[in-house]
Amino acid sequence: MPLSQELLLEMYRRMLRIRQFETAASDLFRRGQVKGTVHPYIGQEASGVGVCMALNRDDLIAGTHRSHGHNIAKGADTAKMMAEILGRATGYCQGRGGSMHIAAFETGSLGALAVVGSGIPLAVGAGLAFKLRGETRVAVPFTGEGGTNTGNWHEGMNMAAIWSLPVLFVLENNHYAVSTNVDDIIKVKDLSLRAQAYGIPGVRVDGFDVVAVYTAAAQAVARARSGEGPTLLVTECYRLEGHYAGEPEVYRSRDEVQAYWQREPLGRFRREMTAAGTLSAAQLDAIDAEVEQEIAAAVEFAKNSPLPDPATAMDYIYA
Amino acid sequence: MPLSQELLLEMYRRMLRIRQFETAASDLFRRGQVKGTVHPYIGQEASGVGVCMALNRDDLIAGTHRSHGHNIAKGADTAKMMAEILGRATGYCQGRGGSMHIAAFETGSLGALAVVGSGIPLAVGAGLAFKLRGETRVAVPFTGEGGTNTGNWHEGMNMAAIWSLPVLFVLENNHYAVSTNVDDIIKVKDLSLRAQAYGIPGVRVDGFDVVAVYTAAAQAVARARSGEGPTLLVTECYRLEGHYAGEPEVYRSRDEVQAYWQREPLGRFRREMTAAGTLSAAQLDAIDAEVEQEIAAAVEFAKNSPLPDPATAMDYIYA
Amino acid sequence: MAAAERDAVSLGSAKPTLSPDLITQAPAGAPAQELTYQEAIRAALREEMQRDPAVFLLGEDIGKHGGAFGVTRTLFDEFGPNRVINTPISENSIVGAGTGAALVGMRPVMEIMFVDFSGLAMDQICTQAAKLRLMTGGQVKVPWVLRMPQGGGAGKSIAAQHSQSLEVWYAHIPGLKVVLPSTPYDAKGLLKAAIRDDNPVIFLEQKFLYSFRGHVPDADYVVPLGQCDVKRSGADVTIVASGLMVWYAMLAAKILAPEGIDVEVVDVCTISPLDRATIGRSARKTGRVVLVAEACKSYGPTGEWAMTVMEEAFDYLRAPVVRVTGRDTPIPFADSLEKGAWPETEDVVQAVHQVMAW
Amino acid sequence: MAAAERDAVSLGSAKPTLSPDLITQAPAGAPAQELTYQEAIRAALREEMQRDPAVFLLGEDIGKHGGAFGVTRTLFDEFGPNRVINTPISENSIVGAGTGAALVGMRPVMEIMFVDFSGLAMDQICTQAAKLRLMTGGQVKVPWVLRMPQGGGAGKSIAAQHSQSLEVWYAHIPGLKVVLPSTPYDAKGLLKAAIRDDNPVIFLEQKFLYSFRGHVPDADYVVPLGQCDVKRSGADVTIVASGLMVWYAMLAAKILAPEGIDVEVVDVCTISPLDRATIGRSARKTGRVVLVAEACKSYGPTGEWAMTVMEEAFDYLRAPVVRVTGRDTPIPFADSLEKGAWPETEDVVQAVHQVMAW
Ligand SMILES: Cc1ncc(C[n+]2csc(CCOP(=O)(O)OP(=O)(O)O)c2C)c(N)n1
Ligand SMILES: Cc1ncc(C[n+]2csc(CCOP(=O)(O)OP(=O)(O)O)c2C)c(N)n1
Ligand SMILES: [Mg+2]
Ligand SMILES: [Mg+2]
Repeated sequence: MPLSQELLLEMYRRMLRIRQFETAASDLFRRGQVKGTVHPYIGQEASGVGVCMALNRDDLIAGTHRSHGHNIAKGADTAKMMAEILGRATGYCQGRGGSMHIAAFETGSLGALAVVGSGIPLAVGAGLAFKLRGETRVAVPFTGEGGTNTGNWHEGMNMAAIWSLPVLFVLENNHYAVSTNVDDIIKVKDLSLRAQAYGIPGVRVDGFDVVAVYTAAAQAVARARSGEGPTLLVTECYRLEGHYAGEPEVYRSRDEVQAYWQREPLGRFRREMTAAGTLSAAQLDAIDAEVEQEIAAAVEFAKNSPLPDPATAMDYIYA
Repeated sequence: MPLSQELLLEMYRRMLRIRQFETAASDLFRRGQVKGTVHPYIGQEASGVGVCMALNRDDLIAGTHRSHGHNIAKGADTAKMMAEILGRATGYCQGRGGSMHIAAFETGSLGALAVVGSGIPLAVGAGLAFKLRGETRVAVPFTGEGGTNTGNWHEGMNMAAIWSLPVLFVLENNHYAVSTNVDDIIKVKDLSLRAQAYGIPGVRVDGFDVVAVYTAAAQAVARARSGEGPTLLVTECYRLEGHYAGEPEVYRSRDEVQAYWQREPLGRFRREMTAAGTLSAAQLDAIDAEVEQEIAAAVEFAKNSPLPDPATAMDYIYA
Repeated sequence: MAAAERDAVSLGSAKPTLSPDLITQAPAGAPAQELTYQEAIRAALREEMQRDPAVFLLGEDIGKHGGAFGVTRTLFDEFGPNRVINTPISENSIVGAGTGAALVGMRPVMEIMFVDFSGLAMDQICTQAAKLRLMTGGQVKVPWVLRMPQGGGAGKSIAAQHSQSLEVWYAHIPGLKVVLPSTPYDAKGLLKAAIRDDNPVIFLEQKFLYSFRGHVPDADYVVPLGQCDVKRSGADVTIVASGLMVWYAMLAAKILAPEGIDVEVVDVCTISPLDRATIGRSARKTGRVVLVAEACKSYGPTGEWAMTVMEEAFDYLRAPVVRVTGRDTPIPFADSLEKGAWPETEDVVQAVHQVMAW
Repeated sequence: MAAAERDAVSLGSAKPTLSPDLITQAPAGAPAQELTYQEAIRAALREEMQRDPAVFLLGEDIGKHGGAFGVTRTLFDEFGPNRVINTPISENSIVGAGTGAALVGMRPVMEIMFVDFSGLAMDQICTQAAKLRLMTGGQVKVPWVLRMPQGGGAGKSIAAQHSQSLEVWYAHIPGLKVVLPSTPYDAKGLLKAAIRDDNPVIFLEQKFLYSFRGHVPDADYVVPLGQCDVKRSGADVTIVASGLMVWYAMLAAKILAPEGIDVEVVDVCTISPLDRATIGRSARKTGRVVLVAEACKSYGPTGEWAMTVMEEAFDYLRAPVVRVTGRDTPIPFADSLEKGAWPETEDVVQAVHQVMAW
């Protein structure tokens, strides 16, 4: 059955929030106002939003070094997120985490871990707890294609499979791990094949098509909730920006990147939805304006927020 | 083409050496003359011998905690091995390694590592060196089915696959990891399926049939030597003894073990070879006598060998 | 592995000098029973599992088999497969799964068969679990316990990959607590405290001690984390030790008493956070300090203890702090080489003579 | 990651007080050029790869991209894909593969992007490579080098999983050698020595130092492993330090000189095996010792150094050894919190005043 206008509009809103948030964050980073590093999610918006719109608030996602988008897709507040990236006391992690560890537990996160692959067993453990307690919640670890070569990925897939845990493994193939192309580190072209080693279903979808991602995710989530176990969902997308904001990208051609820009998920969504008459340009324009304001306000909020008080430096080391 | 009598007799000799060696070692252990632990290879003789007879002396095997059999199959001297197990200065590792780390480098070993899965990347690295230097040697890591759930296994399979290294991954499915049955920790029934995740061939053979193992291994080795890359070879066998000598085995029934004893590789080999008239009982009886003497002599040699001199305690920590 | 255990048992009893009466802790009068260190750990697990449904066990072969050293034996039959869970051989993910379960309200107690294998799980232990609370600005806590047998003892002969003492790897990482009990009484009380603690706790069990016996009260009790325990009070010299070394220290004290040397023994049963005050107090009292650790010498626990004495009692020192430690070597298999790799009671006695003679 | 690098560069130069002239090592007269610490490491790699065909590089994104901090930049173009090999994200297996290659005669130099990720490779580093030679009774050796950037420096802001200093994890394991150079001269000379050494060597690179400049001789030279280097000789107080902390120590010495306090600076550029003699000699000379390490305080390197002073120079001490270390905390992201997590030059100056005033 077709998706409701409301749902479609919310998908667009969250994808746009991600795009605008990343653009603003990268900009602040280039101007030296963000310390450390920023890993933009641009090009993958449909993947995170398609998956997270298929989840409930109390389902949990495990993030990575590139999880601004995952948090926003799950419903996180962009102001508290921008504040975190600027290292402010008002950020989700009170400035302790920054861009790489940004995690909004109030909207259903298990944390964002910057060691590639390390979030996977956390999601498996959460799924185990859900099953032991007879809850119908689902745990969703996000991993890049580079992350599937870590031992964590293999161990986690196997554990979830043998215990048939309510886990949806989302493998976002954005084609690069820093400078390394997927074809240089994985021999199989269809990454969903890797599910066969564990005897679980592997599904592959166009990661630029938010509706396709949502539909596939919804099926896998239903399967998990009904106790049938984990699924591997591969979303084929692309990292349209450098590995981190300002990264030189010596390893790929501008043409390659340009070609993918033609397929970026927001423009495509607008084209398809308006062409089919499912949504009107006016509806989408309204969201454009709304989100532009929201992100501008988030930046203001962050900039005007205080830094953490040095007197609190020893807080939160032990519970 | 049929295998030569000479080759078949050598297969029998090595399988029997393993059987007798393990029996003697377990016996010494029960009588408290071997310290630490002994992990018998009984039930898997055809797997190790079938694989190693397909290798050259300068091909290298990476062992595990259960590698008495792998070393003997590769041609190691049983006297130096027994001496090692008794912690004598005349042992392969001068008494420093003992049963779990016994490794005969002179006959083509990369070491025996007792951390499950840890030997795999070593073999991958040796294979990488062979390829970089344009050598046609092959590296062969042995792993149990339990070991295939380690991160090492996944990472190593993937590396060998993407670089098409001359590595033969031997997965010995003896059905148990300590007390844990394979069906409780791996969902797929055919473990050779796991090769598909890496885009390499997976082959499954009867691990009680030394000729079948040899034939499959020889093909995979030829493939590796000719630069076509790694193969996963699954040998279906069974751990006929406890995880270690004297282990209580509370997790499986005597009947199950008895049933598998009916299929044990040495009796089967003798039956088939004599029935087909390929080998005569007399030829095999001669080897029985020869090996019995050899192992008795090995035990004598070991018992009469000196313990390492405490004055040498700080040797071999640094090169 | 249980072979190692069997050795421990036989050797434990074959070493009459290390008799249970060297240390008595159970309050006189109160109902108690004599348990081994291994039984005391099992009792703590059972009682905490009965008390709190959020507590469950995760590890390799901990079900019917009872784990590498039989510690969890009978618990599978008592609590079933949802409370005692056998895992694949995936150390890093066992710990990671424990962390994930802890993040959603469970209190997992995990077992890694030998601390030596924890090298595979260092990322989840030290880089994830230990840091999650701070990285998230206190949004979460990670209440788990990771049980790991470690160390050796004369004649264990399980060689380089099954014999290490690695408390320092974990004690150096803020966010973790590290415990190493020396007696059945402490083992039970500290494990209960660890399970009730809201932080990730590394619970190290000295393998040779599994067969050691001691009186353990029937009543529910905890031994608080973060404190050293003065196992023997004395006036002349302080021996700071942990795990099996505490027994060597107590035995040394007994051997030295007739010579008129009155030894105080400080048991660092919580390695981290370190109770510096108790070490300092004792050092100021005696002015002479011997440090004893089973771990390798260089960059081992004795360094931190020595610095603590320096910071807390420098002006009171009448002799340099002397240490007795494991040798800087991977543990060799052969008896004749292994023997010298670990401290012996005689080494402790000699060290005390050394500081007394200064 | 290169973002962190960029910070290092800008901040490095924005800290004029830490100027190259604080340390001069290149023999006067001999032809030399000014290189950064990063360039000196690259030069060592290039020269050793030219000298010995068995040397090759293994790591993530070390090819065209040049690695997380650009250290291997240009080497891929110069030596090609058989000498500079990009790997999948598989840290434990990168090290394990290096060990396997070393066992058959290669001399791999591996890179792990941040020492923080080495928790994933501890098994291959500490439980396999470090122990293989002993376990096999000397049948083999494992000649490899593992390069790992570590540490921070004010304003790096890459938070808890990219900022640690973990030399102790490795220094505690016999069979490994652990190096942490403080200058371009030492970085080049020590790396060449490490590559030519027949043992597994952990080569730690302090990230904040990558942009630091110094004169490096054109001629081939090595700085031998296993020795401390007296970077400044003085009569009144000894500062024992390593890595970035050596610069703080040198700066402190400069600040204190006008006060008439003559500081000796001992650079522990090889963390393990520790050169106890040099530390002892200096401590006996000055009788006052300050220890400075970037790593967390508890169970960090300063403990072992303090014990060494105790063993080598107790009778000569005129004040307790004082240490300046990183805080016992996971590194927080925010500037305002991160600042206090690491030692600053001022802390070193204050510690010297403290021991002088005793
Ligand atoms: C275990 C580990 N190794 C290396 C790194 C450095 N690193 C950060 S992101 C990254 C690439 C990850 O690629 P992928 O999993 O595809 O995620 P993406 O960056 O494409 O989102 C690497 C190697 C890390 N953070 N963790
Ligand atoms: C990483 C690791 N975890 C646990 C152990 C303890 N252990 C020793 S052997 C073994 C079972 C291994 O099973 P498998 O790989 O099937 O080999 P098998 O014993 O059957 O030959 C275990 C868990 C270990 N040695 N290493
Ligand atoms: Mg990617
Ligand atoms: Mg098995």
